[in-house]
Amino acid sequence: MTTTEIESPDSKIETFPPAGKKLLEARGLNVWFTGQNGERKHVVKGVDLELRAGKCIALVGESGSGKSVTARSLVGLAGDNAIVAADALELEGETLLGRSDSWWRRVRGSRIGFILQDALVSLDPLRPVGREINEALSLHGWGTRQMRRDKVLQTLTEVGVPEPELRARQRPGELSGGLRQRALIASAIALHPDIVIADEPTTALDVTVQAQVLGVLKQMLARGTSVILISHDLAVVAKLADAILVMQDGEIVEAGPSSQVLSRPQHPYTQQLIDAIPSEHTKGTRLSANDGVFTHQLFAPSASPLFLHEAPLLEARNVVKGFKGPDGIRRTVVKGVSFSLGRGETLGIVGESGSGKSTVARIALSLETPDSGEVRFLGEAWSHATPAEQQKIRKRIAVVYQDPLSSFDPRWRVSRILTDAITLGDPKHASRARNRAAELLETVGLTAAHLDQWPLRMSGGQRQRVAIARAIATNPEVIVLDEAVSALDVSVQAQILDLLSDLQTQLGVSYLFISHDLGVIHHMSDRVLVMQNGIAVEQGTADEIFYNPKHSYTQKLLESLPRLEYAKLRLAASSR
Amino acid sequence: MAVDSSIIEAVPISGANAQRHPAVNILRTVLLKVGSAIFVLWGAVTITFIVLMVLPGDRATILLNITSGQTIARTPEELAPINALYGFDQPILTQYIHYIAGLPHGDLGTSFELQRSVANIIGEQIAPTFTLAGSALLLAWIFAVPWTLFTAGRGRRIGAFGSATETIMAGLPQYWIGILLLIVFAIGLRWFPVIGGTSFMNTVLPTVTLAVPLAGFLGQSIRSEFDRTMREPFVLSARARGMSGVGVRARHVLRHALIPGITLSGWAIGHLLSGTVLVETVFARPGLGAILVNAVSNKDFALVSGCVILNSFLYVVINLVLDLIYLVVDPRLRGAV
Amino acid sequence: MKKTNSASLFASLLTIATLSLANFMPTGAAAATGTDDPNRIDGGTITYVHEQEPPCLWGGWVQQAYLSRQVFDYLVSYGDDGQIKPWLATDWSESKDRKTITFHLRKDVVFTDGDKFNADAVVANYPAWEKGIGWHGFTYMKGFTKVDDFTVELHLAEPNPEIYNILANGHYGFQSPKSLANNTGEQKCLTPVGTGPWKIEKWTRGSGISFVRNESYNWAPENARHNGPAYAQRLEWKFVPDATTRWGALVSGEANVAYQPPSVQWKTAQQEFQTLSFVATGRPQGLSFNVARGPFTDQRLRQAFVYAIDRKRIVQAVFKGTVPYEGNGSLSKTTPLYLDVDNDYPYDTAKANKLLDEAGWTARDANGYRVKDGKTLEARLPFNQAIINTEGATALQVIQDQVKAVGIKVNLIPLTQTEGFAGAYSKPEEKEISFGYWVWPSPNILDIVYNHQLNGRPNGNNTSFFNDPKVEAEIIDAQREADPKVRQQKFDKLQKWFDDQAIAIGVYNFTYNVAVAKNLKGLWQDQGNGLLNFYDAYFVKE
Amino acid sequence: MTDVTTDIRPAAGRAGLVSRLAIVRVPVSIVLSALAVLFFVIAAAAPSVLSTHSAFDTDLLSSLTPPAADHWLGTDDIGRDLYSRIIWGTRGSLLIGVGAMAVAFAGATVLGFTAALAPKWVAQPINRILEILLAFPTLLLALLFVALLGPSATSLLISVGLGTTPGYARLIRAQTLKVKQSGYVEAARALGHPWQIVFIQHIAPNAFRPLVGLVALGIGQSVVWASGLSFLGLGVAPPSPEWGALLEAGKASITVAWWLEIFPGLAIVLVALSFTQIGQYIQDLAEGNAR
Repeated sequence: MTTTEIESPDSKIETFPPAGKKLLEARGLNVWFTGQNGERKHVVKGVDLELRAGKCIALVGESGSGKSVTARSLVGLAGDNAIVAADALELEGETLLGRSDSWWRRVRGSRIGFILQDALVSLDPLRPVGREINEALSLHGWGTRQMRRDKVLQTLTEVGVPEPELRARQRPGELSGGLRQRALIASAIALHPDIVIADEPTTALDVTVQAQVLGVLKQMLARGTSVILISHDLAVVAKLADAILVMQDGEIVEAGPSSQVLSRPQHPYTQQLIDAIPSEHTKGTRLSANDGVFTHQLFAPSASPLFLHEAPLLEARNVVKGFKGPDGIRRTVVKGVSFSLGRGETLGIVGESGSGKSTVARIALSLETPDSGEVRFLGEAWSHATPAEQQKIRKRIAVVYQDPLSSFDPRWRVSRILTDAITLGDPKHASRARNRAAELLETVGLTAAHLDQWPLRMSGGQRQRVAIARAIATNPEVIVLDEAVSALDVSVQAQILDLLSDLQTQLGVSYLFISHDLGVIHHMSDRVLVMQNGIAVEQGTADEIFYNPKHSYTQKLLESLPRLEYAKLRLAASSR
Repeated sequence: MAVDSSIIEAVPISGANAQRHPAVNILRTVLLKVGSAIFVLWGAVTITFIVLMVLPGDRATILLNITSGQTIARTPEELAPINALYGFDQPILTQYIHYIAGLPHGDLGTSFELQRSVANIIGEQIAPTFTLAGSALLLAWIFAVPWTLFTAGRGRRIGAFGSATETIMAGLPQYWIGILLLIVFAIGLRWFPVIGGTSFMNTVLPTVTLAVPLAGFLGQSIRSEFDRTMREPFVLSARARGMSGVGVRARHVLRHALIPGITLSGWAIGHLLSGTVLVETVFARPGLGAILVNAVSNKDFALVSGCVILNSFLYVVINLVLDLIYLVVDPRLRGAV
Repeated sequence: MKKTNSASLFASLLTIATLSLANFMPTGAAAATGTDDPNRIDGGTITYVHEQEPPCLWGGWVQQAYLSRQVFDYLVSYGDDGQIKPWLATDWSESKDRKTITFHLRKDVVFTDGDKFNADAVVANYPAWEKGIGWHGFTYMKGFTKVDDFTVELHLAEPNPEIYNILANGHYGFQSPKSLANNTGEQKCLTPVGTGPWKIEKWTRGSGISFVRNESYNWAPENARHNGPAYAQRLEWKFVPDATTRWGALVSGEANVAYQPPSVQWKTAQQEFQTLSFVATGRPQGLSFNVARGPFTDQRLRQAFVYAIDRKRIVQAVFKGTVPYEGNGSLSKTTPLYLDVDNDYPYDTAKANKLLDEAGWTARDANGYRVKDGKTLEARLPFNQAIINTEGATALQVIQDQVKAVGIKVNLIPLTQTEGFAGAYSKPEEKEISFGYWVWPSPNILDIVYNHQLNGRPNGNNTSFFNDPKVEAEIIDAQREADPKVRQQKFDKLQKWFDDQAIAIGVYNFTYNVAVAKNLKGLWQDQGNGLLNFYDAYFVKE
Repeated sequence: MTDVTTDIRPAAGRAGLVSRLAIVRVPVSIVLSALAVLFFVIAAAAPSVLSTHSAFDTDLLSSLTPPAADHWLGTDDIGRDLYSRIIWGTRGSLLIGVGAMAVAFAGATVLGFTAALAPKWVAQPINRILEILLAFPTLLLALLFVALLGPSATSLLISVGLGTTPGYARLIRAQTLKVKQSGYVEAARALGHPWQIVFIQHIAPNAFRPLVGLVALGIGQSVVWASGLSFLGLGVAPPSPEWGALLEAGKASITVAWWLEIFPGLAIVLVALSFTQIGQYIQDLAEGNAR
């Protein structure tokens, strides 16, 4: 692989010194992990990278690509069972190989800062964040007690935390996602290290919070700090990085200036990654390379596709739901939401965490009964039906969750999971349930060989396919997809989204598609409902919402969304 | 991507939680706790009463036989005066109501076997038992914390060794350790007194005896949480900040690992009577254990019940104290109380 | 005459000794030393480790007598020769009908609370005896009357030749009238006030009792080794239930005197320490067969059972010399008028088998147990763990194993303290064999344990459920016999008869052993009941 | 793409035991523990296979023989072979351990499930009762039951079982509540399964899964517990060589015959240890922590 050279002119580059000094360099970096049984696994294969002062390079790849291990090797924290070797691994000319623990401790935090994802778990949940920042200072013997106290507040202010005195005394759990992520950044940069390694710093954050954090990182860059950004999200990377290194299976498959990699990807894998990102532009197109597989016309749709004058499949009227918190106080989390879902249609519900969208999903499934308002199915009582009536309707409304694994009984293999649903959907099928399960698997792009597998042993994409297979096993008219693709790598997500589209086309099923991801929502939905704090702030067709948002919250959401320069990308794609 | 898995999505964004009325809440909590504590005490006393009533064996007969060293059936003529003296001839319900009615006044009744007020007996015996249980718990902690600190999360070999040691300790029968310690250290090497008593030297061996299995259990529970916490991302964060491995263990991980240990300690104190009975027997040490065993044997209801009340009271109090300790160790819980 | 006439009845664990036995009598240094030992050290603390802790200091249980003996004084005392000696009573005389005894009291005796000891004090104590000693009624005492300030009359319902033994036995001490009238129940239980050589300083339950000497004590019995206050300053009476621990305490020097050292250490104890032993009077530890119902109504079966067990060897192996073998099932070696039948029923399995065959128990089941008419030859043997110690239980296991060889199945049923004291397994239909002992100072123990009725109701002490009015009459006749020689003959005949019938057979004698450190001299066991007397004990220079 | 650490960590989670056992390399300690358990199980099932002498035949001529070729672990004060007595005592001791766990879990299952799943008016009283029982000293519960039933293996078993029931009931309750809220229970409900089916197919088996290890663990602890009661004189009738009774009997001779106290104690420790090891291992497997 080629060594990254940052030469390409970029709009940002003018604010930086023209050619920074070489801060960090790795040549031929290899990492192996030793397993329990002594066997070695090669996880980073001959990676070369180079970071110059004031620059930002990004390592991009999907899970298992080795990007995080690479980053950790740079601070000597690859793990006890890791073997790290390199032709050269240098920090400002000093080698990093074979260094003692005490040497590393002096480097970490003072010369290289390290930021992990999700401060909720990356900061000690039992301690106030101020103490964590203070610790970074005291560990390196910085200043007096009073000086450190001031420095903590100063650093918090630096990363844009308001009321730093108050926040310093609070624990991560008491802070909002954005504030605690900034506190985490503060703890890593308190001593102003020249280099900051940020490992998925915005993952798991709401889009508006993500925008804030990216802003903080941008400011750091502006102050001359060099950044190594690790991310799976090309759009995030595009906002910051001067150069991008794309990793796949431990190797760097493509490296180059950001604009070049994003607009003229050379490697098919890079191309594939870019294509897989759903957005308003991809609506109605396939995201993944593979064709829709649909070998079995398993069943006729339960009703012919369109009865124009029938009642909506699912109709929620002014639904309200509250819960009692652990402190005994009741909080209303859904405040009068109404929607309707027609046959063959996809209704997207988008919102940030805490917006009440998952509760809406549970109410739509009649797993919760609304405090007031009701949900009707084809005009019949559903949320307030008797258990016996509900039992009948349940087979016609299926669900796919974000985490399929937790929705499978850990004692069951794929075959049992599917036959259970098949038999329940139609007891007549019991005798040939296994055959039907195999057919279902083929429908969702798996094979009969997967029948005897444990879900735990499958990849995330495969598990989600099994979950979808289970959802369609009862031949439902509605499928509720609750963040169904949020936990997947982008290329897998693309495949699953394509699969869902195919299924909808062929089965005429309706989707209630719940996601925090605006791109996915736009890609999938016919109509969209935007939720904030339990209220449906805006509802309309997908294009109305995305191109002409009325509500200020919707507008804010869309502004926060990092996007690639799609026009450029499309151009590149067409010129290929 | 974190989408709330919890049903309650309305997580308070800041720590302010302004809408609550602390005073009302605290009062409500206190009343609830006190109420349930009284209920638990009442229930324990009632169960004790019922079981002792159902227990075969006539109390007057036992009293007559035990004071004359005999094991024979007694005639009604012999029993009548005893029954009248201690009120055993009254209807069971009357006896029960009489006893319960005395409790709110602090009247725990009188032990018919020992001819003394139960409150006095317990008052006299509680100190040695508490000393023993308390020091055993302390010793168990003193052993378990460094032991876990140095053997947990340090690779499989050391971990397995540490954990095996704990398992063995946890599996040792207390009285057996007690006998062996007594034989070796008191009778053989004469480092400690043989005759039971309540002085410091007298307390060492019983404490060790009681502490060994406890340390084993404590170590096990601390270790598993320790191992789990070592895999938390904030450990990596702290290391990346420049903290040493030992520092992370002692200053971050340990605190998390202590939480199950605290729970276990509460359980251990709550069961101190059970634990000390055998040890007190082996070391001929004064304390509630031997008193309790004897009282059960003689159907001395007031005394058994006194011990039960003490133990239940302790259990309730310990649980309250634990709730407070949790708040100190794990401030996340503060919002929820 | 009433049939209960001569029976002093109800055995508590009170003891008397008359005969000297080679290994079980104190021969040694402890008892025989005089008062003016040049090496004697004044003062010091004697630590004694005892086994069981009674609920109260005073009462009808022998565990209480051990303690009471230290703080109370008695009308009369046992002499070393078994004769009754004056103590608080200087002399006494009996009326012609032997039902009234006049005691003349010492005039210089003062209770430790300052109360005076006199006739009024004696009279005032009687109600406490009546109420506090469970078996008091069987002593035939009716009450005291005051003759003058220092003379009292004791009235008896029946003549009772053993009344002096009873008055000397540790239970019948005197408490100050003031304390009896004014003290709380708890005080009377824990710190009764007597005239004795020791005062109770503190009782820590579960640990022990601290005694301090009574400095004004000057009324020791005639058979004491000195008069005046006790030699030692303090007496620490510790309760240590475990024999090994008691032994350890003695060996390590923490204790000066240890009660019942472990059998396995008895030889060492005899070599390295002083030892005192006392064989209890009354009935020995023995097996009583249920002759009212079940297989052992057949004499041949009872005899076969006895032939099948090697009693001598069992006692030797299990107790290792701490207790003597006892063949007589009715009286122990130290009881007056004891008949030695140790050589009857030698271990002889052939004879046992023959007797069983003759009795028709010829068939055997799969486990080798004898069967007759479809019923297995089986016997239930309940025993109270609070009374039979571990070694006793071990002896029972050997017996169980040995009779198995001749085809008898014994089921051992251990009873908890609750069950035992609540009188479980005390009915004829509940057991075939009983195991236990009675401490009693007189041969009329036969009346207590073989009389089928007591006050018109079944006699609970009759564990063999024996019922033969003719034999009962003979027992009473023997007890009332005035001529000692004829009385001996009559009791010999009765003992022989019970032995031949094998209604009850002996196994071993209940024996009270103590080991004493070599630097403690002058400690003696009361030769009437084995109670330790710490009053004369003193330390010597080494 | 959620957790950056997943790519270096083995996937934690769940899978069937069988498949896990097949792929997981079983640690040496577990193999040894399993061998020990096997040994004791054989001893319990067919003691004559392992014993060298009769456990009950007394031999007054060879009392208190130290361990030697003839008597591997020595003899007791009436000449019975200690090794054989320990072997023959296994059945009683293990029966008490296993039986006590059976009693405890039977009671705890009913109470725990009811407390977790029943309507409030049923669950609340049960929760209260559990709370009262938890406040009760365990040993006292056991003492009361032995006093009630008389000393025997059965009453030891029931006493220890009932004494430990409340603790397990609370665990089962907590576990059930956790499973009740799990994704697969919701998925099964959403699929349209009625409650009974969801309970039988999902809640009950999964609530029990992590407790499987606890059962093994509890067997060892119960043996220790029961031997403690024997030690207090509330044990099995002689001449039964139940281990607690052996310890009790050996105590008197310990100063001259250490083997009488050491070996039965070691047997108890070994059982407790091996069952605990296996219990923890099973628990780890069930919770997916085994590597």
